[in-house]
Formats: sequence, structure tokens, C-alpha cells
Amino acid sequence: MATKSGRTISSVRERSAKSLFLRWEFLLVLIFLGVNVMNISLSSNYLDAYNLFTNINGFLTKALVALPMAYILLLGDIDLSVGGNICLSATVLGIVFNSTGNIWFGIMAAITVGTLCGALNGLILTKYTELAPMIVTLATNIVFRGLSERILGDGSTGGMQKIKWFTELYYGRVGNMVPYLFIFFCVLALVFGLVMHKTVFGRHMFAIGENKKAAAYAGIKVQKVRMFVYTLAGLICGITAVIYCSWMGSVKSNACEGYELEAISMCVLGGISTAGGKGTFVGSFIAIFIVGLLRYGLNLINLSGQTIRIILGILLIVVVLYPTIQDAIKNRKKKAVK
Amino acid sequence: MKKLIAMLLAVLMIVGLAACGNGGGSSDKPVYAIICKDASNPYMSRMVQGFKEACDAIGVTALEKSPETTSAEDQIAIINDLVAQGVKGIAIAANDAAALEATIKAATDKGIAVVTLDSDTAGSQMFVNQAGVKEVAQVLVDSVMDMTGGEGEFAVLSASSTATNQNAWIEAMKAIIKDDAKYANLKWVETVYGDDESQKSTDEMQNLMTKYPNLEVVCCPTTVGVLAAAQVVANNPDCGIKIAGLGLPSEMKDYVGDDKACPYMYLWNPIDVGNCGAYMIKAILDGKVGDVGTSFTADNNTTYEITAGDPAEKQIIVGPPFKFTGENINEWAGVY
Amino acid sequence: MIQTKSKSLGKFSGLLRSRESSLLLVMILLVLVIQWRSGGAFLTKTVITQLTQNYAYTMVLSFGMLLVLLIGGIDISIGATLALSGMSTSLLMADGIITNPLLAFLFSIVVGSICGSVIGVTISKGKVIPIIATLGLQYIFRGLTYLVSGTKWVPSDKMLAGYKSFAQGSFLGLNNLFWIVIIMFVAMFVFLKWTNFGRQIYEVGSNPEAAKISGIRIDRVKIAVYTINGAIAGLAGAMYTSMYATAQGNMANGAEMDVIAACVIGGVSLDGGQGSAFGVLLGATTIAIISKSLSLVGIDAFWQQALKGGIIAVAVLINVIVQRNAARRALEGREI
Amino acid sequence: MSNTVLELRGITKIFPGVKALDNVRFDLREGEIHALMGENGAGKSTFIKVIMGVHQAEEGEMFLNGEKVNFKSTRDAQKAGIAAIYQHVTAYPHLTVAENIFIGHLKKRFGVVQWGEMYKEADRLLGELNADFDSHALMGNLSVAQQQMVEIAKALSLNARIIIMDEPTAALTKRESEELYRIALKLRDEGVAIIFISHRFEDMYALASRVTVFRDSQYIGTYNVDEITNADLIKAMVGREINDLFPKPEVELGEEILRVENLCRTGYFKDVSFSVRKGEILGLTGLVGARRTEVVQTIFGVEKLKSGKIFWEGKEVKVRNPAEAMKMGIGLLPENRQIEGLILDWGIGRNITLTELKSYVRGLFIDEKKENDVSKELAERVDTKAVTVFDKASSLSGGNQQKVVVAKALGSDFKLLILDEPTKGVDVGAKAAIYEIMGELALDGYAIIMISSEMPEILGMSDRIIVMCEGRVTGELSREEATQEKILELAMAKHTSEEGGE
Repeated sequence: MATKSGRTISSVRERSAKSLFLRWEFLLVLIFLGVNVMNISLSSNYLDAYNLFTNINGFLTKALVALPMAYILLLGDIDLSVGGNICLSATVLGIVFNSTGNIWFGIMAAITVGTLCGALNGLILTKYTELAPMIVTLATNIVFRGLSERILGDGSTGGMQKIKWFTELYYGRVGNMVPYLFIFFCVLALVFGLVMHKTVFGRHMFAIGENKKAAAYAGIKVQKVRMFVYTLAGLICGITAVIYCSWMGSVKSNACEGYELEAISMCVLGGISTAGGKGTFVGSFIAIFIVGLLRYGLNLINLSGQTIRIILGILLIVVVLYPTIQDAIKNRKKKAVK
Repeated sequence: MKKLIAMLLAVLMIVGLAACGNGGGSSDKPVYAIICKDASNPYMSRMVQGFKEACDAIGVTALEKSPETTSAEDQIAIINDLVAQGVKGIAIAANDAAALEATIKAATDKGIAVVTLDSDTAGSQMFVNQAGVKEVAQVLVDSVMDMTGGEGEFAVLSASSTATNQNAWIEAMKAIIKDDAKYANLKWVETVYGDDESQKSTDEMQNLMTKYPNLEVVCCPTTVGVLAAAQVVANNPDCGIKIAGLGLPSEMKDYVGDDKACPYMYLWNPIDVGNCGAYMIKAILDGKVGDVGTSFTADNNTTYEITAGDPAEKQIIVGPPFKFTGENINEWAGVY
Repeated sequence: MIQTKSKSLGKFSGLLRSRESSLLLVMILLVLVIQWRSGGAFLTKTVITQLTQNYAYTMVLSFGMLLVLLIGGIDISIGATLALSGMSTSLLMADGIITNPLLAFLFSIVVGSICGSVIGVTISKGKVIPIIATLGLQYIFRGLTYLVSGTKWVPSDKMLAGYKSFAQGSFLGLNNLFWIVIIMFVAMFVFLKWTNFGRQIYEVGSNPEAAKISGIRIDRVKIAVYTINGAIAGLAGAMYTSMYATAQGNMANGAEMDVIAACVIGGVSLDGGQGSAFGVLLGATTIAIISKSLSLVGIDAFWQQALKGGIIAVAVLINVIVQRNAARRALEGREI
Repeated sequence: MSNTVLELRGITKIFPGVKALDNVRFDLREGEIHALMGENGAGKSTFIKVIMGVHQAEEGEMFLNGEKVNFKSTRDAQKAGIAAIYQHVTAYPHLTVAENIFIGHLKKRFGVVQWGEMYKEADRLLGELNADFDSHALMGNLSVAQQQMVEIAKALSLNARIIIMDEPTAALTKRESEELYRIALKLRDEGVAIIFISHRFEDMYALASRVTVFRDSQYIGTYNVDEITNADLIKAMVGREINDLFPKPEVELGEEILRVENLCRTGYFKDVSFSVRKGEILGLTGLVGARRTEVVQTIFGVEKLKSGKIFWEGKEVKVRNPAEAMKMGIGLLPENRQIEGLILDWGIGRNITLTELKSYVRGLFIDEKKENDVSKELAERVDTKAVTVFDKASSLSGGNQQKVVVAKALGSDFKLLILDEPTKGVDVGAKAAIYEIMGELALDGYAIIMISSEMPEILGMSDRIIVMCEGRVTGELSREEATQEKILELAMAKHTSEEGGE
């Protein structure tokens, strides 16, 4: 097959400095620095590393579920059942631990239940592809939380804090400074990021999110990928449940309320577009810390919880409106030119 | 270039917005903080009012923090913030009987005095108990006894199934009824949960009336539940059901009285509880608090006797539950 | 060629008709089972009036959500819009600025429609995906509700007597709030079936590209629909606060989930273009019956949540199976 | 000489990367059927969309009954009395037939929609077209032909003075086409002016008095139907003699690679059997609705099979999904490139490597350098006009997009390539290049199945032609015996094929 007109196509991706600046992640880095500058100026003890890490640990449980949520949003799907899933898995951990007296059985049980709940979502959504993921995961969320309420009744299961090494999962720190959970989260985030951007599976997810039909014709087993991602979300919920029990020591049926919406806000802030297919993992990683530290800073100046919710709401809307504002500026420029 | 300016603008907007927050945390006077159960409960806001008055008297700055959801996680996050801000004392109405222990211990290790009020949790140095669990349960059982005339069906409309206080009182009521033959022919038909929401409490109350036609008394150990129940009874006067429980006088003004839905009810002054919480912090910081069994005089020159508590080791009782009847309800309605 | 069976069913044609009649059948069956299980306690006058009164506001919200779903959108901030409009109206009533109940209802509707139009503009002009726009605005509206009320309640004695008595009053034997539902149903039925704008909503939902080419201004339709939805949420806010005679910060928390479930059970498709006012009325009534009867039927409090989620899932699955069979039958009908 | 009802002068329309209309002229007289002919991609559909206000032309003017007009949307055009019936019907599936007819001009009295009147009026119009369904049916349940009849009824309900029909007979059987001719002639006699777009000569001869020809988005000429000969018309349309357009190399056929026996899928096709050999180009043709795409979708594993056997290299196989088909060596270039063949927002490099990503992995991750180099080589092999491999697929013209899809297929070692309407919506220059590539692939030993509804292409490129009609194989013609008339006759011969109906 000789090349016809000898026209050559360049295959070198040149990184213009300007393009680097305009990427979404740079805006997030800017906001991240802004938040830190604000926090430091507002209260001197923000920079105390120990307290900083304590606070970061506080929102890492929410951040853990943001990792698989980024994958789900990338596929153009959504999962509103993570809150209920963690609550049920944590309840199972408490019950199994109290009945068998062995924390290992509890941990295994929690992770299995979490993964099964995720697989249930996946099964329903891949068998009945016409069903809207929002309504299915909405229903399963109520069912999971309802089951945990059924099991616990008006009491709660607890006593996990008696196992010393188990509480170390959450409270333990390397050199009494950097918590294990923080390290675990960064490693997990790195793995999620690399899988998403550098592996075949990640590229397939981008393709499905961008155009399900074209992905199917290119030989990608779309429903298998969706099934795997929902089950993966379940697994991460199981692990988060274990960490939740290590942190709290006891579980009630109103645990982890609102985790799903928090996780979605973090991803959307990170640039993962809910229309699927766009967005980078680094963005979500930075966004997680923006949301967490902004809350911490605003707490330091004692804004009420509700005002913080308003600020987060405004930030989310401004960030999502940003592309449209950009286009409006571009169009006005084009009109001015013509 | 225009895009870069847009970005800088976004960042400045955030910094500016946050900077207008009310004042920095590092004023010179020591700070006592109070953490409520959630953001929208009138009982809690009265308790905070008492706490602030006491702080002004002691000469410290009072700081009120309320979590976004009624959960232990949010309270833990707030405790961590307060420790980071270097507050001297924390008074907390705990959302969970065990979950806060480790975080409180981290605070007390740093010399911060931590007391619990309204609902207790492990790790607290002192539980400011508005009224003993047994005393509250006793008055509730006695009201039911009196209103049913000694025998008949009654039900309990509680807050949420995870509310530590209400569950403790309900357990104590069950124990009292089991131990004493006097209450033998009281028939406890059901316990339902209104989740401290008007709509759910109203639904549950109406369901009770339909399911148990000859129900005589509904006991509501929560200010939200008792108001909703009273309103339902007031709306269908011929149902012949009496309401007992714990309620705020200002809320229940129109419903308490001999011919009204709620002949009488009990509560304690949340303002006193808040007040006492502040003085307890001062007492702990001054090292006045001895072991169980001893007593001490706080700066508001009232002496308190330390008794054994559960799950906190030490507790003091602010006073017996106060009875509100048709006569004195209006007088107290202005106070809280 | 397929011969459609509409001739035999009189004026209305095939599939849509059959789904609503099957839903009516399911509802009747449900009532009979509940009646049997609850020993006849369900079909009594008091329970029915309570049901129509307590769930009137969710039924009204469902009609607003119908419009939003018809154009292929979604709005999860209606709970927060309801709270904001209800709370601001109650606050103005407590401060004596609003003195007559009708004005209160109108003010609440105005606040609701402002919230709705903000959502509409964000989604249409701002090109933001509906789920994310309403998620963000839900945070903002709920936060504003607390901010406006300073996390305090508006107690019932501060409310206008006429405002509270309206919710309890009845006309020709039916409760006033339920009259609002009936009027809303008739208005929605006429609006969607007989007005030009009503048909445009179906067009935009059924085939947005064709609607755009044929000259319908899509953005204007979207803004109008979300504003109407906001206004309805405002009306529901007034209904809620007049019914429960108090205004709390966390009222109607999570109401949007019940409303979406009601629409889905009522046969409304989430991708737009499909759904009717009659279907939504049936769906909302079914959800009300389920919520009301769970405790009556002796299902203990802790099973309720799990069962409700299960019923939504089953209803959604039945919808899909019915659609699949219809599609398969249409395929087999084709002669090859 | 009846007066001119509609006139357009100097119309130019530019889309990103391509000039769809270049200084085009057209005039239409009252009570006249004026045919508009031209190859796919000649700009006919775009021209109609300019008239109907869907697109605004960058240059040029339009005159309606002498005065200048400019339509912003189809509603303006409808109000001015112009109605259009598109090839891909823009229907509202969830609404009833009556509502689809009266969309945009619902019968209202004091703002209230008069349903009774509309159903009655709709039934009258359908009766006139003697349609076999009534106005209560749901649009979504109707066949393409039925939906087209609703569109015609819609035009009648607007009592439009000018009706534009875009390829109306493409989906109709012989009987239905004659029905359409009857209606068109009746309208013409009532003074309605009709623009009739088609690339089938017998439509033109049956209806039109004048014909205008477009080629490569330019105006070629307007002729009286009875004055122009068939050959001259084709020459005007195609611009070159047929035979030198199709460089079909003589290929010595290899052994049979694929054989299918009585494939069935409920509601789509029944008893479809054929085979294809290495180096052979098998043409698969028929009218719209013949279900050719559905057949290849089943072979490729996108859709499930109800019954029937597939033999690959002699052995019977089960194809459950595209991945299995591709592993065996079957490649499919889908019908609508922009939805099924490409991811428009991605660069052409990533599109090309999508199907064989595994072969670019080094260790755990994708080696982007290798991926870019291989995609560059493949893109150049099919002579794609692009600057870098990172150019977005959406920025390319139709022809170049098709080349990218072909490059994607070349990335894997397929033995059979199925091309579904490979040259649809592609300018003439790119068409020649695609035929050349097909020729070279055949020489390389690939077996090729080409689905097409363009007679010149089928006749020019296929070794053997299978003709289908409404889900049934109605005949097989060798390259020598095949003519346009024979193919058309088979394409409309529902159930009259020799081996007898079902």
C-alpha cells in the first residue's frame, strides 16, 4: 500500500505553554492555592500539621468513594447508592464482629456485602439498559439504608474501638504525623488515575462515556465495563465501611448520609463532565482537597455549617458554568472580529 | 490572556467571600465552645442562650457550632476544628454514645475541658445531666399512670430511632414498669419514631389513633413530637386522647391545661443546662472537680454533688424535672 | 401492515391507555390488601382525610416534576425550594408583615418561582446538566433557608390563625388542601392536553432536534417549565407550613425522591416526551397509600424504608418489562 | 407560461471544511413539478434546508412570488406556504398521527386545542392518501413508508402552495410509489408547485416537466425532461463516463471465507443466505427498509440472531459480540460514520487505534509514542487530509472521516471487511479514493461485502450482487448479467422471488 500523495501527518504532540495554562487543572491549582492562602491568613493555627492531617482524615472517607464515582460519571452513569452501601456494610461488620467476636470475619463480611451491593446495581443496569441509573441507584440506596435500619432497630452495633490495631487503621500515623489513611488514599488515587489515563481499560471507559455506540462497534464490551465499574464502586464502599468503623467504633442507621452527593460534587468540580467522556483524574484529586480544606478554613472562622453549604453550592455552579462563560467570551470576540 | 484574568478573578472572589466571615478566631479572651445536636432545634437554641449568658458572666468568649447533619461524623469534624483553634473548653450534646470517645480523648489530652450536656457520650469528663435518666422516666411513667387513671392503653412517640437520650429514657421506663406491680395493668401498645420532623411525627400520631381505637395516652419524650401530637389531638377534639411528655412552654402554650390536649408536661430549663455546662468547664479547668461522691461549689455559687454516670464516669444533676400546668405555662412561655 | 387496535378501544389509542388502566388496577388491589391486612382500619373516613391532607403537598409537587420530566430534565432541589419559600413566608407572618393568608400563599409562590427561574436560566442559558445544576442549587436554597431563619423555628403561635385553619378546614366534605390537588390536576390536564404551550412541552421532550428546527424556542420553554415547577414548589411550601403550623429548617428534606418515584410509577419516562397528568395523579396516590399504610398494616417501623425502596424498584422494572413486551409485539406484528 | 413562484439566486452555504453550496440558482413555476437531481453529496438536501430556513445561506437571495424573503425556521417557511417532506422523517414518536400532522399549526379556538376537529381532518387527509392506519395511531409504531404518508398529509394540512419532497420514493414499494405519483399529479393540477428530489430516473420521467442538476455543490443546468437524453443526464450528474470511475481490478477469487444459511431475526429479516470468497467484492443492495444493515449487524455480533447458521472458513461459529467477530477477522465499517464509526471529539489517531489498543501496551500502560506513530502510518496509507494525528475527527470532511474509519480497520488483520454505504455523503473526489482502496484491499486478498443503494457504485464495483427487499433475499446477479433495471425490479419484488414466499 504505497502512500499516495506523500502528504505527511505529524505524530508529535507539541505542548504549547499557553495550552498548559488554560487547562482545567491549572484553574483548580489556582483555587487550591487561593483556599490555602485564605486559610493561613484567617487563623494562625491552620498550618499546624497535626491538626491539618486530623482534618484531612475527616473528609477522606468521603473522598474514597469519589474515586470510583469519577469512573461512573466518566461512563455517563451515576450512583446515588454509595451512602446506603457503606452504612449497610458497616452495619454487617458490627453485627458479624459482635456475634463471632473476630474482627477479621467482620472486615471480610463488610467488603463482601459492599461488593455485592455494587454488583446488584451493575446487574440491574446492564440487564435492563433502558433503566435510568439515577432511579435504580436511588431505589437501591433506600433499600440498603432500610436494611441497615431493619438490622439495627433503634440501637447501634459497636465496640470495635476495643480492638487496638483496628482503630490504628484510622487514627494511626507514621512518625506521629502522616496518617496511614492519608497514604492509603494517595496510593489508591494514584492507581485509579493511572488506570484511567494510561491503560486500555481507562481508554475504553473514555470511549464509552463519549459515544456508547461507537465503543460497541469498536469491539468494546460496554455492558461488561459498566458491570465492573459498579462492582468496583461497591468494593470501595466496603473498604470505606471498614475505615468508618475503625474511625467511629460504632454504627447507626443514619451513618454516611449525603456521601453520594458530596462525591459527585468533588468529581464535577474536578472537571469530570456529567455528559461522560471528558475530565481528568488529577482534577478530581485536587478538587477533593479544595472542598475539604475550604470547609476546614470556613469552619476555622466559624461560619455556620449552612453558610458553608451555600458557598460550596455557589462554587459548584460557578465551576460548571465556566465553560459556557468561556464560549460566550469567545463568541463575543469572534463577533467583534467579523 | 483574557482567560487568565477570568481565573484570577474566580480565586479572588473565593478569598473575598470567605474573608467577610465574622471575625478571626484568635481573640485574646479564652474561648468556650458549645456543639449542638443539629442546626434547627429550638431546645438547643435555648441551651446555647444559657451557655452564652454563663460565658459572659465568667468573662470568656462563647462560640456556637452546629453540624450540617445530625451525625457523629460532623460533630467529630467540629471537635477537631475547635482543638485546632485552641479553645479552652467544649460542651457537646452528643449524637452518638460511643463514636466521639477517641476524638474527645485527643482533646482532653491537650488539656481542653470537655463536658457533655443533654445527651452523654463516653470520654466526657463530666455529664451535665439535666435530670437523671431514672427521674425523667419516673415522671413520664407517673404522668401516664395519672392520665390513664391507673389502667389502659398508651403508646410512645419518640424522636429518631438513633436518638441516645430518648432511647435511654424509654429503656428506663420499661424497667420501672416491669419492676413495680402498680403499673401492671398499663398496656404499652407500641413505640413509634417521628424523627423530630413535624410531618413524620404527625403521620405516626395519626396512625396510632387509627390502629388503637381505645388508646388513652401518648407519651412523647421529645419537644418536636409532643407539639405535633398535641396539634393532632387539638384538631380532632373528640378522640379522647391525652398527651404526656417533655415540651417547651413557649411552643406548647396553647395546648397545655386541664381541658386541653396536654393536661401537664415536664421539662427542665435548657437555659440552666447551658448555664451549668459553662460553669462545669470552668470548674474542671480550675481543678475543683473531685471524685464520685464528693461535691464542690461552682462560680455560680451553687454546690453540685458528683454521682456516678454512664457512659461518662462523673455526672451532676442540674435538678428534678419541672412540671408545667395550665396555671404556670403562660408565666414560663416568655422564658423559654 | 399493522392494524392498530385503537378502533376497538374507542377514542384513546393503544399503549398509553393500557399502562394507566393497569396502574389503576394495581392501586385498587393494593388498597384491598391493605384493608384486609389492617383489619378494616384503612378505608375509614378519618384515615382517608388524613391521607389526602398530609400528602396533598407531595401530589402537587409531582405535577411540577411531571413538566420537568416531560422535557427530559430533572429537579432535585424542589425540597429545598419548598423549604425556602415556606420558611420565608412564615418568617414574614411571624414579624406581622404578612397579615392575610391569601397574601402568604401568593408570596410563597413568588419566592418559589424566583428559585425556579434561576434553575431554568442556569440549565438553558448556562447549558448546565439538570442533575448538577439542581444539586448545586439544592445546597444553596437549603443553606439560605437556615440562614434566613437563623437556624431557629417559627413556632405555631406566631402563625396567622386564618393560615393554620385553612389547612384544617374543608369544603363540601373534602379537605381544602386536597381541593388544591384537584384544581391542580384539572389545570395540568387541560394545560397539557388542550393548550399550545402544553403540546410544545411534549414536542420538546419527544424530539428536541425537530422541535428546534420547527422554530420552537427551546430555552424559553425550559425556563418557563422550571419556573412553573418552582412556583408549584412555593405553593407546596405554603401548604406544608399551613398544614403543620410550624416552619423548620429541615422540612421536606428528601421530598424530591418520593416525588420522582411517584412520577416514575405513574408511567413518566425519564428521557422525556412520555407521561400524563392522570398517570402522575395515580402514581402520587400510590406512593401516599404505601407511605400511610405501612405502619397501619403492622409492618414495624424499621422495615418501612427498605420496603419503600423495594416498591419503587419493582414499579420501575414492571414499566420496563411492559415496554419491552410492547416493542417485541410490534416487531412480531411486522410481516416479512 | 405560468409565473415564477419561487426563485433563488447566488446561494452559497459553507460548513466547517467544506463548501456545501457554491453560487446555486433555481426557479420554480406555479403548477409545475420540477425535479432536482444529483449524486449523493451534491448539495440537494442542504439546498432544501436553506429554502426551509433550517440553514441560513452566507450569500444569495430568495424570492417568493417576487418579493425577497428570509426564513429563520421551518415555522416561517410553513407560514409562507412552503412544506417539506424529508428523507429521514423528523417525527414525534410519542405523539399521535393527528398531532404530528398539525404540529406547529394546531387547530385552536380561543387558545383551546380542538382535538375532535383535528382527528376528523387528519382522518380525511389520510383517507385521501388511502392510508391503512388512522389518526389515533402512535407515530412511533408506524413503518418508514407510513410515516412518510403522514408527512405528506402534514403538507396538505398546511395547504401549502409549494411542496418539497426529498427522496420520497426511496422507502416505498412500487405500488406505494405509484400512489405517490397519483397524489403529486393531483396537487400539480390544483396549482401546487412541487420540487421533487430523487436520483431515480423513472420518478423524473413519470412526474417532472423540468429538471435541474447539481454536481459537487454547484448548479450545472436546467433542462426540459422531454428534451434531454438519459446518457446526457447521467453525464451531467456524474460528470464522467461511468466505467473510468470504478477502477475495479480483476482479482482471481480465493476459497470461500464466509457462508450464512437462512439467517432470521424477528421483525427484521428471514431466510437470508449467501457466501463470499477471498478477493471477491459482494454487493448487497436494496431499497431503504430492506434490512441489509440489520443482516450485517447480526453477522458482526452487534445484534442477536433468532435462527440460522454462520460458517467461517468452513467451520460453523457463534458470533456473540463484535470483539469475537473481530478476533475471527471480520471488520465492519458502520452505516452512519459519525455516530457508530467514529468518536467525533477524539483525535483521528486515538480513533484509529481504538480497536487494537492491546497491541500498543508496553508493560502495564499504553505506549502513546508507538500509538501515535502507527496511527500516523495508517492515516497516511489511506491518504487522509489532516495536519496532525491529534486533529479532531469532527473537523474533517465526510470523505476524510470515512478514510479514518478505513484506516482503523486496516489496523487489525481482518480477512473480511463489511462496508455499509461507504460513500454516503462523501464528495466525488473522496469517492474515487475509497473505490481505489477497496480495489487494493481485494487485490490483497480481503473479502469485501459492500452495502450500497447507489446503482452506479453497485454495478461498477461488485463481482456478485445480492438484492434484498423488506427482509428477504429476492435474487442474486453476477457482474455480467447485472443491469440497473434488473436490480430495481428485484429490489421491489416483494415475495415474488422464485423459491416462493414464506
